[in-house]
Amino acid sequence: MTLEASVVGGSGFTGGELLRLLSGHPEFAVTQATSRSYDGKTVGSVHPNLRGLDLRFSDPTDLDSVDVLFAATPHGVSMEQIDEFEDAADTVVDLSADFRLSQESQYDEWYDGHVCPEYLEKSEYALPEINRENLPGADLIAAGGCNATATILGLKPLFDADILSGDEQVVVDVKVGSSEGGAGGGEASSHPERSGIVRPYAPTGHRHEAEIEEFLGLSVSFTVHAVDMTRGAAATCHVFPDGPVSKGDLWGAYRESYEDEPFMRMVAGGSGVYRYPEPKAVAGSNFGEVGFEVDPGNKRLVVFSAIDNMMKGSAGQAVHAANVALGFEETAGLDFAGLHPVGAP
Amino acid sequence: MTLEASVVGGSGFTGGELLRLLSGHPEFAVTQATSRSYDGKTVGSVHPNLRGLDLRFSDPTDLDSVDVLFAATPHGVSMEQIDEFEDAADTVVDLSADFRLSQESQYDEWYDGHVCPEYLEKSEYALPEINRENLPGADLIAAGGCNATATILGLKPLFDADILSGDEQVVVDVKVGSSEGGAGGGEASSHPERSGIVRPYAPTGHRHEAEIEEFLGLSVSFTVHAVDMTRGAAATCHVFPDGPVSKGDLWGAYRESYEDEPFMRMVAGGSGVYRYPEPKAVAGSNFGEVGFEVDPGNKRLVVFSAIDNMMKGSAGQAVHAANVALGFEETAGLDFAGLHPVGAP
Amino acid sequence: MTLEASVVGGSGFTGGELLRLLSGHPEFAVTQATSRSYDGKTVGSVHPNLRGLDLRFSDPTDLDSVDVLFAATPHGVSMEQIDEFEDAADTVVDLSADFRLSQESQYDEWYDGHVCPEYLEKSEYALPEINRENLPGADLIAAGGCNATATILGLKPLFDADILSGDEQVVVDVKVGSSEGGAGGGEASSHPERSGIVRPYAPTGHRHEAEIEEFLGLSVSFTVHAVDMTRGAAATCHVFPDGPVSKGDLWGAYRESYEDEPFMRMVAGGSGVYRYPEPKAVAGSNFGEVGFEVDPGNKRLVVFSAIDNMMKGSAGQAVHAANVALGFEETAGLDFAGLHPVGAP
Amino acid sequence: MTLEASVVGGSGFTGGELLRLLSGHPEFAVTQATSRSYDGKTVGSVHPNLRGLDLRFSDPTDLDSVDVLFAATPHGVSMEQIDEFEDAADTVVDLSADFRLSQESQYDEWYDGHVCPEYLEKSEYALPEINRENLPGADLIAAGGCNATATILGLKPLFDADILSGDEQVVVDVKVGSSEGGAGGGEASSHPERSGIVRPYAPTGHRHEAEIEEFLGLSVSFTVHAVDMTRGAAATCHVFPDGPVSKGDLWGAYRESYEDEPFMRMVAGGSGVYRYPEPKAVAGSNFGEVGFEVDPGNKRLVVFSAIDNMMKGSAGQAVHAANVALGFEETAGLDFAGLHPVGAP
Amino acid sequence: MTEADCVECGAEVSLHDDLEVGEIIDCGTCGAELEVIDVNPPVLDRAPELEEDWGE
Amino acid sequence: MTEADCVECGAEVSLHDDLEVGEIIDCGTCGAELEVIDVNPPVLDRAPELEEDWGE
Ligand SMILES: NC(=O)c1ccc[n+]([C@@H]2O[C@H](COP(=O)([O-])OP(=O)(O)OC[C@H]3O[C@@H](n4cnc5c(N)ncnc54)[C@H](OP(=O)(O)O)[C@@H]3O)[C@@H](O)[C@H]2O)c1
Ligand SMILES: NC(=O)c1ccc[n+]([C@@H]2O[C@H](COP(=O)([O-])OP(=O)(O)OC[C@H]3O[C@@H](n4cnc5c(N)ncnc54)[C@H](OP(=O)(O)O)[C@@H]3O)[C@@H](O)[C@H]2O)c1
Ligand SMILES: NC(=O)c1ccc[n+]([C@@H]2O[C@H](COP(=O)([O-])OP(=O)(O)OC[C@H]3O[C@@H](n4cnc5c(N)ncnc54)[C@H](OP(=O)(O)O)[C@@H]3O)[C@@H](O)[C@H]2O)c1
Ligand SMILES: NC(=O)c1ccc[n+]([C@@H]2O[C@H](COP(=O)([O-])OP(=O)(O)OC[C@H]3O[C@@H](n4cnc5c(N)ncnc54)[C@H](OP(=O)(O)O)[C@@H]3O)[C@@H](O)[C@H]2O)c1
Ligand SMILES: [Zn+2]
Ligand SMILES: [Zn+2]
Repeated sequence: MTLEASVVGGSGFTGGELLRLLSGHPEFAVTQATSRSYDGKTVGSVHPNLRGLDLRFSDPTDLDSVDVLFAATPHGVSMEQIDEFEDAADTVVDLSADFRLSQESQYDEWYDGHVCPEYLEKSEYALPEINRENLPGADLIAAGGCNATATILGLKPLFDADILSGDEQVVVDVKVGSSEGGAGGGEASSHPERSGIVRPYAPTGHRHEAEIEEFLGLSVSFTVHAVDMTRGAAATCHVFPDGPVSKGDLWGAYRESYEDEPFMRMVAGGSGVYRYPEPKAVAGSNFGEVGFEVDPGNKRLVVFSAIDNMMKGSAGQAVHAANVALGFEETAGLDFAGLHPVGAP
Repeated sequence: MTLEASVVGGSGFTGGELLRLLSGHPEFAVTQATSRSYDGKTVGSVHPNLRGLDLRFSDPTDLDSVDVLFAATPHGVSMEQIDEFEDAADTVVDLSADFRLSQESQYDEWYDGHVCPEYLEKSEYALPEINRENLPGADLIAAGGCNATATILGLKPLFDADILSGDEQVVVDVKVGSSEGGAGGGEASSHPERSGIVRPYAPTGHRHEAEIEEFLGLSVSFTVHAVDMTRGAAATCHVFPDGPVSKGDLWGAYRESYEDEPFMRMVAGGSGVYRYPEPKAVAGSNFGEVGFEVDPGNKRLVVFSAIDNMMKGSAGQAVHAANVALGFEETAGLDFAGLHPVGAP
Repeated sequence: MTLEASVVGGSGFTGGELLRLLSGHPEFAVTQATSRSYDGKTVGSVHPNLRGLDLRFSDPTDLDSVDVLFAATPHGVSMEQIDEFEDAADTVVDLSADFRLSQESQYDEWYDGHVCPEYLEKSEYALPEINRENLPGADLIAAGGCNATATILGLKPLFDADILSGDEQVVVDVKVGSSEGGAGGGEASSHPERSGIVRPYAPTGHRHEAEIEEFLGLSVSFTVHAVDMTRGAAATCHVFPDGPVSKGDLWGAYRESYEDEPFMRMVAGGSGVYRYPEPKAVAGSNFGEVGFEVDPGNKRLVVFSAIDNMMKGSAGQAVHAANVALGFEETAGLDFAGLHPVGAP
Repeated sequence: MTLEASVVGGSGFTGGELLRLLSGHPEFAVTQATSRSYDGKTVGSVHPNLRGLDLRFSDPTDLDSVDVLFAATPHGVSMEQIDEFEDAADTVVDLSADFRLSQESQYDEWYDGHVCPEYLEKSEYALPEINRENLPGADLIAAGGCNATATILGLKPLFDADILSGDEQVVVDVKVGSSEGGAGGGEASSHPERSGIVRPYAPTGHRHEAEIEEFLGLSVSFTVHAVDMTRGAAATCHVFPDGPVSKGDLWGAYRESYEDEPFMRMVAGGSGVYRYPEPKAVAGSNFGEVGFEVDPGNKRLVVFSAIDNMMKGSAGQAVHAANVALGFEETAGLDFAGLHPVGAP
Repeated sequence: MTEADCVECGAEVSLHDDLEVGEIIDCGTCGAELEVIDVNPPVLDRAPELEEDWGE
Repeated sequence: MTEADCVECGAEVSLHDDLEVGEIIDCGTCGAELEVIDVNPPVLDRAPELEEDWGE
């Protein structure tokens, strides 16, 4: 029996991904996609890949009753409208930062406070690799931030295997594509100014530090660069563990954590062109790649992690979490393998 | 009941697409992928998106018996080995130019001759939009050239609707991505030399002119440019019909030809960012987009056509044709919608 | 003795190029650069390559007296302010379309009319390759449109050599980069939407047809595509002359027209990676490349032409014309050779 | 009086840059450019921007006598041929790693040993910002590695100002363009495989660590990623100093070191699109940009540094050093400002 | 849901039930902006063209 | 230095002094590969075309 789903913020980038995924999902039927700016227009007029979809945007003030409501709105919108969302749907999956952290104080520190902190306790972080056991039956699910997701996926096995405890020094140097900024975009994201760049866009103080600290218990030195691709987030974690760690230890740790994960791939050496994680190897798919190398001279581990920011880093993660929450096949609707070759997807 | 399929030339670009499509196809199981250079290596070591596939390349001299053999080898290879291919499989689908034309003399004129002209008569051109009725039961199928496919799809409705008869002047100006050259590539396709280009790579005399003439009965002035994308072929056809043609006439013609086609989309104006066919709107998918505009002052029609060269332009077309030939659902294994946004896929 | 120069519209793309060229020019000193939005800010805050320039933007309502005023404002601005410009400077060089055509009626047909048609007669088209003899002493100079410039440079030798007379059929298929749209840019020119494209942005009816007709006496079938580069305009002219033309005839014609031109290069075959004109071979420089091929089967000539839209296509052309007008060395300030390799400049 | 200069390895990427710079240099005349593969061909057939240069490649076994010989050959070539080079020229400027380090043991550790260690003592490192005083009169000059140059330029002011002493932990995460690999290139640098990437190409153990240690006395944790641009190297240095450091301290340190440097620019905040160093802001020019931010929460400084790998990172640095060595104006031949906007240069 | 033919391309445009005169909808096939002229039965006409800027 | 006319494009091609019959040089204008047929005076002819692969 198909469940009905709606997407609030359907004209945005992650909203478009949700519409693509849900309309190809065996268990869902999309009944509503909202947009204030494109109210009344076909979904295909904004998302050309969805020209085959017979659906028009409607206004978010008039929400259909559905089984699952996905919200893909900017930070701050969902916390204002959570009561309407909960009225309209049994399950709410939110892609913004509004329900990711557990404490109101974190929102005071990293964001501009919170208007309904009582929801923070009941919401569940979407990333199944770290929170699968709490998802079944959850009715408020918060998809992770894309840079945080890449980082958490890269580092988590080191905690699982007690290679890290949380006090170590970790530098995370992230490279992201232009879709991370969402649709619209000003001068800095115009094609002439943004193409071909390596641009430090969050040198320090990126809000995703809060999320990483929340879920790994680790304070990281975090810097984000914009580079010339549209999809993709790649995190390079420079890790300084207390004692010596061999590459065999690392393989053991990562296999232990991810061997049975349907969307995690380990890539750490070998031959060929693609020897470490790369965003373009997973672009368009819900896969995450992790890999690593040891640097004994500097007592360092280097961990690489790559995802598609709009898939594993948001819409894909949201659908994956919904699958777990609702008891569906975990990979339902998420079976696209990605492309090869692919330019800058 | 699943059919067994093999891919000769599985380490190449279109071979990789075939492996991706066939391994996700409900009616096929891939049993062999050949490569001389990567013999014994995993398919995923070459095609990183297929790391999940449990298959290793094997040598093409030792072909498995299968139901369907797909060949994705350079021009000239299949005609040398067609007997082995036919021995190994009930149905052979070839992606090269070796069996596209019907006359040996055409191979003498445009290629370096043909070693088994007796097969030319029995082979069927794969493009269902122009040859659907002859595909069921075919046992040798020749997938079209990507630039020819883009051109034929763009112009065919004008012939169907008697707007063109074959004597008119038509200039076809094509723009293609780097995957058209296949894996490997020399200095001209190295990243520093090939990025950011508009390079006239076939100013005149492109071999696909033969294919277009064969299937449309039209001699076209054909020029191909390499541009900075990896996937995609876009044909701009400048057409000079005998009498005046309105935009309404064109809508009528294109709807008549393509309304019921599962993979054809018409895009010709409207609002939004994507108003005419664009390769990135179909990248990764088997869709073809066609559109048009009238230029009364110059007595010209401009027809735009966009495909993914490795999908609708080869591997996708091949699978589509196999679906028709074998009586499967036409869209089986070809349901990926494409991505939005997407950079230069 | 150095002349004083100002740039109205100095915060824009071509205005930035003018500032770069003029500040490195041996005969000019830049005294003013205007911008309403960046009034008071350093030039380097907008154009990072000009961080070394000690100059701040000022408001265009308060123009310095200078020897030469360059205007790089959107269409329509210069015609409104031409009296102020003429008051402020002895020589005005305008980069917009406002003074390119000679008849008011052309502005009625192609633009939104003209407010000071009396200036049309006295203004001189900047392109020295077609109007050198009229530039010395001119006091109102109109730099050509970039797509028109590329086309005119490509076709002019065919007229000089009587290969074309003006009645022939010519299709011009242009490919341009994103800087052609100027700074700012909306959703269609955001990086995620604009990267990797082949987008028909002016299928028919492009205003530059008027300019081409004005200077070549030829009505062309003109279509412009946006492709993934920032700088560059490449025109492919498909030409159908009356009688047969050999490649030797073409070499003769092009050498005759351009052999002594300091900024024109002929590229038509040969070996190596760069065998025909390519925008990236001239990017950043004031060079224009032209080349050709014959297609006897289709009674066609194919002419290729490539320029940097912001150099030979506007700011460089403007400085070149000013050099001629003022009696300077033609190449003064324009000696940058371009780069190799270069990505998508 | 003009000096004669030759370029060994003139068909390569940095060799092409040397030819461009030297042929536009007021004090040099280029008399020879060698290439074994293109012996006899015009320089312009390989470097399209130099089509105007009347020079043909000749064989490196037959070296002209010149004042200055620039060698732009792969590592290992110059050390084999240094005697011939010294015979042919008074001054040798080498762009390879062969004479950068001072100890034979370093070549044993990081490279494959050295065949003429006696030259190591007399050679001078080219980077004027750290070695200006030793360049005048030097007759063997070794241009730095591009990634090392970016890193050294970023960190040096911290040493000058005693913010770092050499024992601190420093992570250097570098992003580079495709020209760093030189002309030619195999499958990994083909356009389809290399475009749109964030690829960890030297996760650990990069040879430039040796150079950084040699000149800063600092052991760094070094990782290099290939990203989608052709020119450019951007180093992000994550620095953990012993005590607290304010942004004011940093401005003081960097101004102290670089205020009078003709090619160094400080960019650390402000408004506009370009707020920190970016390779595309310096592409094609000899400028280096450095900037920084403080992260008190993590007791970290983040230092950004950006250069054009083929200019400040090799050919430009070489010419700059030659200017200093020979007593020319430091900026002679190096006055190109770079471009704005520019795509992925 | 009712339907009407697009005046630009002739394709069927599906219309929602509470359609109002003056409403502008786009055709899913050709993208044309269509104005609802009448509702019962529905009649569409090409909406007055907004000369939209479209980059470049 | 002597000179000869390119047989492809007609431009002057500058020739070095120790020119030998059979040598192949490219024309700086059109890029054509030219074979030295005679040296005194120098005569050039189009070199036999090597069907060079050029990507795609
Ligand atoms: N892009 C990514 O890679 C990424 C990754 C992880 C998480 N996220 C998060 O996902 C969310 C969506 O991001 P995005 O990149 O998809 O953004 P986007 O492209 O800007 O789209 C935002 C969407 O929300 C709608 N919207 C905006 N304000 C609204 C309001 N007040 N009420 C109702 N709808 C509103 C917009 O449509 P109208 O204005 O027409 O209504 C649009 O459909 C954000 O919270 C973002 O942080 C994004
Ligand atoms: N790329 C496109 O967009 C496109 C579009 C339409 C049609 N096509 C056609 O599709 C065919 C394949 O193109 P591609 O781009 O995929 O080429 P490709 O990337 O170069 O791959 C060629 C494949 O064939 C194998 N191969 C080469 N020579 C062989 C031989 N003698 N015997 C057996 N296997 C051999 C290669 O592997 P090993 O060398 O390791 O054996 C490789 O797997 C060509 O005929 C091409 O014209 C391509
Ligand atoms: N881009 C090209 O490749 C190209 C090629 C050939 C010709 N052109 C022509 O060159 C001109 C400039 O193009 P662009 O691409 O450089 O445009 P742009 O980047 O948009 O710059 C326009 C400049 O004009 C200023 N401006 C706008 N309205 C003004 C007004 N009413 N009064 C005074 N200043 C005004 C703007 O600054 P403020 O708004 O801050 O004042 C800005 O500095 C256009 O006419 C264009 O058609 C451009
Ligand atoms: N690319 C960069 O960004 C960069 C930056 C800093 C330093 N460097 C260093 O600069 C040097 C050149 O780098 P590149 O990128 O310019 O390399 P490249 O593009 O590969 O060029 C190498 C040049 O050397 C010639 N050559 C090769 N082997 C030779 C030999 N045995 N004898 C004489 N000539 C030989 C080649 O021409 P023929 O084979 O035709 O003779 C070619 O002209 C390298 O040492 C590199 O490490 C490069
Ligand atoms: Zn319609
Ligand atoms: Zn010639």
